[in-house]
Amino acid sequence: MTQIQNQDTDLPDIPKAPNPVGQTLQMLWNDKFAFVSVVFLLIVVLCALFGPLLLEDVATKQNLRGRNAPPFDFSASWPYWLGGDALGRPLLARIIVAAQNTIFVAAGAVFFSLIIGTALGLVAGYTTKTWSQVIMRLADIIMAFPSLLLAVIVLFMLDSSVFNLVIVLAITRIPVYLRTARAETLEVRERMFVQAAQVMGASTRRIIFRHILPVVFPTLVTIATLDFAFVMLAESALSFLGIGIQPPEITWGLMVSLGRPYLTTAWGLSLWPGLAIILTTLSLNLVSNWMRTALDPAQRWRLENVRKQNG
Amino acid sequence: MGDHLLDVKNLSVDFHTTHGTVHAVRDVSWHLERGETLAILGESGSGKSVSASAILNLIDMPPGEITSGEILFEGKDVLLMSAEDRRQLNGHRIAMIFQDPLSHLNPVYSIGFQIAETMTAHGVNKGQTREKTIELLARVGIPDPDTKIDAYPHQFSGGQRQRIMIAMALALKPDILIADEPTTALDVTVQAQILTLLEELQEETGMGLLLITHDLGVVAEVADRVVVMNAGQIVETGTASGVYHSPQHPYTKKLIAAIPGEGDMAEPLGSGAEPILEISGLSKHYGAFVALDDVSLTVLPGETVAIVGESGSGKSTLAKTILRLEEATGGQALFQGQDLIRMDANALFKVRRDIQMVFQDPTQSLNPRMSIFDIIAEAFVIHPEILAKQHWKARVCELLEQVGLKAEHMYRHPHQFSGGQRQRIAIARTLALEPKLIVCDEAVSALDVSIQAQVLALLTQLQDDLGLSFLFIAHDLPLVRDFAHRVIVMQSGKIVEQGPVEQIFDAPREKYTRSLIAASLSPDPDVQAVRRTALRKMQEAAV
Amino acid sequence: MTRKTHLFVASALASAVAFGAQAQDNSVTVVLSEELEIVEPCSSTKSNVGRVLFQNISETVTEMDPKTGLEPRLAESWEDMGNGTWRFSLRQGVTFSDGTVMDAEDVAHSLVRMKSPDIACEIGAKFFGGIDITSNIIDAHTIDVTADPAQPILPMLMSTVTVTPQDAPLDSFVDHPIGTGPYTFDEYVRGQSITLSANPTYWGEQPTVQSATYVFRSDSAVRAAMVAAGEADIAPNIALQDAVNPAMDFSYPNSETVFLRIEHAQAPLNDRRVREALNLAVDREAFVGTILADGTLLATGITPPSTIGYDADLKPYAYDPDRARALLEEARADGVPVDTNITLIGRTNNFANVLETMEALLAMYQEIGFTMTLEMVEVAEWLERYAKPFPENRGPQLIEAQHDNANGDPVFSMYFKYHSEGQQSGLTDPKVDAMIAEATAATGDERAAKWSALFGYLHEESIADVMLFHMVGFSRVNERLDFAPSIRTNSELQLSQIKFK
Amino acid sequence: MLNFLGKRAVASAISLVGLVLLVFFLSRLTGDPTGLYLPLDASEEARNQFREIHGLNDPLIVQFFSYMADLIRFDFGDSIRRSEPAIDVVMRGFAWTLQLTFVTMSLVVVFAVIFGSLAAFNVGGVFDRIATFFSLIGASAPDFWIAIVAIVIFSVKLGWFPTSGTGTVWHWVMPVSVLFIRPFGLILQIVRGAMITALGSAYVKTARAKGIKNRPIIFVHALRNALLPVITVIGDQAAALLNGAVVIESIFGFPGVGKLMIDSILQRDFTVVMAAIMVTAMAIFVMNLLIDILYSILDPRIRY
Repeated sequence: MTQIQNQDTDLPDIPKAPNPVGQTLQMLWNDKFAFVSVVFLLIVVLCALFGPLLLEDVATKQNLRGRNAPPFDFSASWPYWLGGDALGRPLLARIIVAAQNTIFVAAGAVFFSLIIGTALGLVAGYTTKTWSQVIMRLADIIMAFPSLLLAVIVLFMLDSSVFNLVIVLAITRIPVYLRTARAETLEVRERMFVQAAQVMGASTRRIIFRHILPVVFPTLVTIATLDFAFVMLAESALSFLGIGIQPPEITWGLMVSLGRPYLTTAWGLSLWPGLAIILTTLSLNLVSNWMRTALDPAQRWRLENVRKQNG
Repeated sequence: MGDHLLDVKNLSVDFHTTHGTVHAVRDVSWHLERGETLAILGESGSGKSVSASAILNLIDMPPGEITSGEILFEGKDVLLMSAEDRRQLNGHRIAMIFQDPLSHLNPVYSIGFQIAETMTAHGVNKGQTREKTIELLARVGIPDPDTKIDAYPHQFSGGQRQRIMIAMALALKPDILIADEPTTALDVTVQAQILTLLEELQEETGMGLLLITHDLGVVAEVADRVVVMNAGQIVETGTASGVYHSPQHPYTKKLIAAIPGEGDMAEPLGSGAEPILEISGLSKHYGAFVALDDVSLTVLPGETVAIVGESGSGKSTLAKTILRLEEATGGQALFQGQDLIRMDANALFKVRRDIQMVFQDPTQSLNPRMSIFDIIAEAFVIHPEILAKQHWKARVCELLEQVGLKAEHMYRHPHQFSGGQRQRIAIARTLALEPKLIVCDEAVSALDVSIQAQVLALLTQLQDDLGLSFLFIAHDLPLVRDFAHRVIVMQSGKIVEQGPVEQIFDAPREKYTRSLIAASLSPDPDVQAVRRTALRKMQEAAV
Repeated sequence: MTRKTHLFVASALASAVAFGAQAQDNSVTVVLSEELEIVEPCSSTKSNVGRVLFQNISETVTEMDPKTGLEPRLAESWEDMGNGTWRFSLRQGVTFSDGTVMDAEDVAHSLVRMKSPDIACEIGAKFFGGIDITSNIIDAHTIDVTADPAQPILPMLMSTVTVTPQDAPLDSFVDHPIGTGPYTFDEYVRGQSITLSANPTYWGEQPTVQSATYVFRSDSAVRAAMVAAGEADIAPNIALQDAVNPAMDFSYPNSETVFLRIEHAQAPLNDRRVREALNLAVDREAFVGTILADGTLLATGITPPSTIGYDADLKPYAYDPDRARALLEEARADGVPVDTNITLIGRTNNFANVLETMEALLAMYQEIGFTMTLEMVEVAEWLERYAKPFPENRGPQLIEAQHDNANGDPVFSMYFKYHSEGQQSGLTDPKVDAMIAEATAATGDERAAKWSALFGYLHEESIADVMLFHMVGFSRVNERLDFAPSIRTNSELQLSQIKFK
Repeated sequence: MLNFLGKRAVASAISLVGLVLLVFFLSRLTGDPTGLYLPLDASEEARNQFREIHGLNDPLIVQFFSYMADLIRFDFGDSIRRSEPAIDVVMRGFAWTLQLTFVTMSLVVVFAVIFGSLAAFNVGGVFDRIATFFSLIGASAPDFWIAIVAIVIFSVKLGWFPTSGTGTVWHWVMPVSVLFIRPFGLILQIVRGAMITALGSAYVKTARAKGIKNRPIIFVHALRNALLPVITVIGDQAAALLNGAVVIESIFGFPGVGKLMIDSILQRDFTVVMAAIMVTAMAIFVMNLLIDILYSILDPRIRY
């Protein structure tokens, strides 16, 4: 019912400059699922930042005679609580250490594809037909270019390093952002506030970055969080096919793929890192839903503290 | 008690939102008889549509909740019926039409399908529906119904779509038709036709008509009785004529006082001054379609020039062309002697400060993701020569106060304001650039009458204080009558008549102008009755 | 649920049961690890091609039996005519499956064809590289074969030569092989399966297995599952971790030897002490029964124990980290750049658990104090590094490789791996070159002794490389079959040897 | 419409040419295939011979023009690996992939649309929560992991379905089911979102006021409108499958184009790689065209 939102009543006073951090935390607390997810993601990020520093040695300590140790042996030291891998290294410690590469690959690939794809999409959506055509054909080509071939090319010519994998995955994901950004831009550029900005004399750059981008961005961020999951799985699949990251580098996807031969005998080897992937992507999805609401001023009230009275 | 066809008693509806509980309607009672037309009059947010939605079970529960009351249809309380029984009533015994027929018709199905569906949903054999649908379309005045039955909603004009909605609603000859703002988005001439159609159909079928509207003119035209609502409560009931002539409640009085078209008309300005804007021979073609055809006009400093016309007359295209949002096909538009049409980007950037625009829909013209401060201060970001950065805040406060808002509003976002407040923000934004000419494209059309009056008063005051010129584009004649110095009437991209406001309203030369004026509704039921007779005669003469 | 869906489920179960019973009567299904790209008899030393064609479709002139040595096959006898020429007397009454009679012309043609420059025949290149082969037809069933340079083991080499009809093209591979074997090639549905059936006109004993279907699954777990589920009868090659059922799973020495190739020219690997430290740093015992199967042997030479000249007296380097560290220190003191980063290169999917093996090796070397990084590369990239010409600016490298020699004579290995001119040799040692030449020319016990000497020299004196393991393979065999895999299962699968229980 | 088709054909052709150029030169950077086809011990002479036969000794630009010259005559060259025309190899695999894509996507669309619509009809309800939870999990689990677990459980332990391969309808059950999971999760989410929007729209209110029953409101009124954004995503997912479900194909021994592609890439069988890319790219372009046409069928407002 539209009447509710359109009530022409005076709005309650609010403090002069609201503290954005406090406000955000409050909004987060009001969505419990998102809160738990953020806590989980923070733990993952902490693992990524400090895991390799603290646990590198533990995680690479091999014990061939104690390989594939079963999980939940709480008499062992804590890194072994999830069991040991095929070389007797503690799985829990390895998952923590692997968080760094995993997050780096996923975040790096998503970040670069988001930035490049969005930029190209905005240009394609807002400028001349020629540029738009050129960019769209490029997107077609990238989409039809098999990511596997790209991976083999890049990793053959350069090295199978983590950063090069980021390049491969980033390129393959560009069209997603490009097409979305373009489609949204085509729609948003017709909105009246864009015309209002034109009438004020705003430059093309200002219109794109100050007016169109903020409106388009939440959609792209939502896709980006979903893409996180996609990139992690793609990285895992590349490892499975033997053209992704190779040991001694380690990621969750690689761990899943390395554990695959042991599925019938030591299921934990690929289950735990797989679970890490699933939980991370699930959290990202929940956070992205929250963020979509929090980034939209018209929706934000749903998350703001329920005030005692409305006018 | 089952005397009335429909009897709403002590109805209260709440909406539970995270924001708190909103009492949408409180303790509302009214009734409707066969053959009678009852109007529920109220502004947006008054809760005028809620009881109608409750009748048809259109309220989602939750978040909605009916906390008390009963709705008796032929003596039976529909609120106690099963969902299936209520579905049987909908469309069959009680039907409804809505404000915006384009969005209320399913865009992906043919109109024939959608009309026939009403019948099949209530047990009519599929084989008979097509014939009946064609009959209905013919009855509501859709030309060529045999072929148009397979057309889609977007292929019709606004008025035709509303006729289709009516055909759909009346397919099963319901006992009650609820019409929720049926003519709000339509041109005056089309509005008159639709209302006439509704009246005719009511005579034919003897149905009860419940009309929900914010427009006293519509009430005057069709209603027998009227219920006035404000903030969820009924403030006044009575006959249409009784309420208009002797309103009891202060709200009703305020509402009637705000109605435009009754005050003194402005004197034309002396013609000695140099025009600020001088348009000659302006034209704009979209392929073969001519949107603007050789348009010439002038605007003097401090003058308000209104452009009126129906949708498609080219008035908005004119505004966009002047502001270079569209490129003209030919002609020139001299602003202080410089031709806007052929200006290069640099010169245009400079002149942008002087010509501003207020758009029709403030919800869309304000970027929803920017705070009010950012929206207004953007003027200074784009044109830094206006003001040094340290003064921005103070100036924004000043501007907000100038348009009647508070300084602390500047950290909020547009969605936190009502429609009227948003339009003030839009005006504050244009004022930040200190323009000389403001183009208002239907700037107050979307607002409630009382808000319209406030905004127009604000514009008038700004004109007096700052000597601004306005190019005021509107379809609403009474508004123009109160506000403009001069009026330009457009039809199909051409100017058909222009002159001082008094001349246009009191002595229109052109037939088109006369029909426009005749079609606009008077809020006084007695005056409107006279006008109606006159208009009918005019139409008969035309046939 | 409606009755219809009940029926649906019932029929689903019924037909699911039917899969279990699919493998039946006297036909067998074999599941291979990858699809055959070609079905060319002259390339049947490629393991999957061999498992389908070798001795099933196409037979060889002689046959090498790991237990009894060289046996007659299409040739009934042979004698050395001197000067590198051997005379082979062919079996009479042998016909190809297309009905034509097999004679000396066909053998001569097969020898020409396998060396044809227009097709890359695996056998020709692998066993007859650098050797000129000419033949002289004496009569329909007698043929003289001359090798230049002379090959004392020519009869053994002839155990690799598959005989094809004389009309087989010289410039293209065949897509429907025809041979003299106990089976005929029926159909190849690309991407799906190959079917063979018993050859009714076979010259020898009729086999028990009357028809065979080959299917291809790249995943070891799936291959094992297929035999377990009764969809297949033999999975010749499954991974260690899938071999968990003693009733079905057989291990066999698969004639593969894993080692780390060292290029001696690169510092610090040019220092013998460093090479010795590399050998001492590896705890070989720790791999066996963990990452690698029980039964894996520690290697001292590049060929398995079944080869002649294998020196059983050589002792694998024992794990001695202290000694390894001491040697490194010694070398460092002499100015050897022992801290130079060494690249350890492994080939992905080379054998099951290759990754684990390489990671374990890396950890062991780092433990000793080597500066080492591991790179796992796919086969194409691996080849670029493994075979000459070596890439520029490569630095010191340890390259993991797996070498297969099931033919019983080291000659197939030594030249390529250790001769200065060898394609994959990391050595430039005139002494080794000379020893290889001598052993190649020798025969009988002398030959064995000379090979032994070379093995000893490479292992003890030169410390040519890091010898690791003689590997073990696993096959899963349906319990209804009477079949035990052997060392040859790595490259062939003679259906005629399979019986039913 | 014809004009539109023409424009699209030109655009596709440009993309295709760009793709061919890029793939040709980039793939040649991944090394010389000779070593992969000849035995390790092959002599330099034999290697040269091999390169000569396959035209690998010519300068790259010469190779390119001779390839293009053949291509114009629809000759895609011979596969090095299989010594038969590359296009035959590819078409054989592509036929399987096309079927697999078609079957999987049909099921995905049917189920995602039904479940997504029902979830949207009662947002926040039990069904909605369960559907959302499982679709998110499904969309984030590694497929090869699911595939092998499925084989272990359903083929080996329970014996319900064959482990792998092709032949009967039952062979399709597991590959299709595993492939089904991810697009199903994704499309269900999209359907749900689009349906929430559509069910809240004005025309649905009209339908309710007309007394239309719930089922036609969901599946007649709301669904057809909600399908428009969904179709775009369906197209993307189908394109991904057409490009080859490499992992699933290699696990289930499904002779599709994805497995062929990865094998050919690793084996540097350039002609097959090129042919496979061109065929799948064409298929994707055609599919995008079909999607555009479908748009205009579903929504009469869209006319080209």
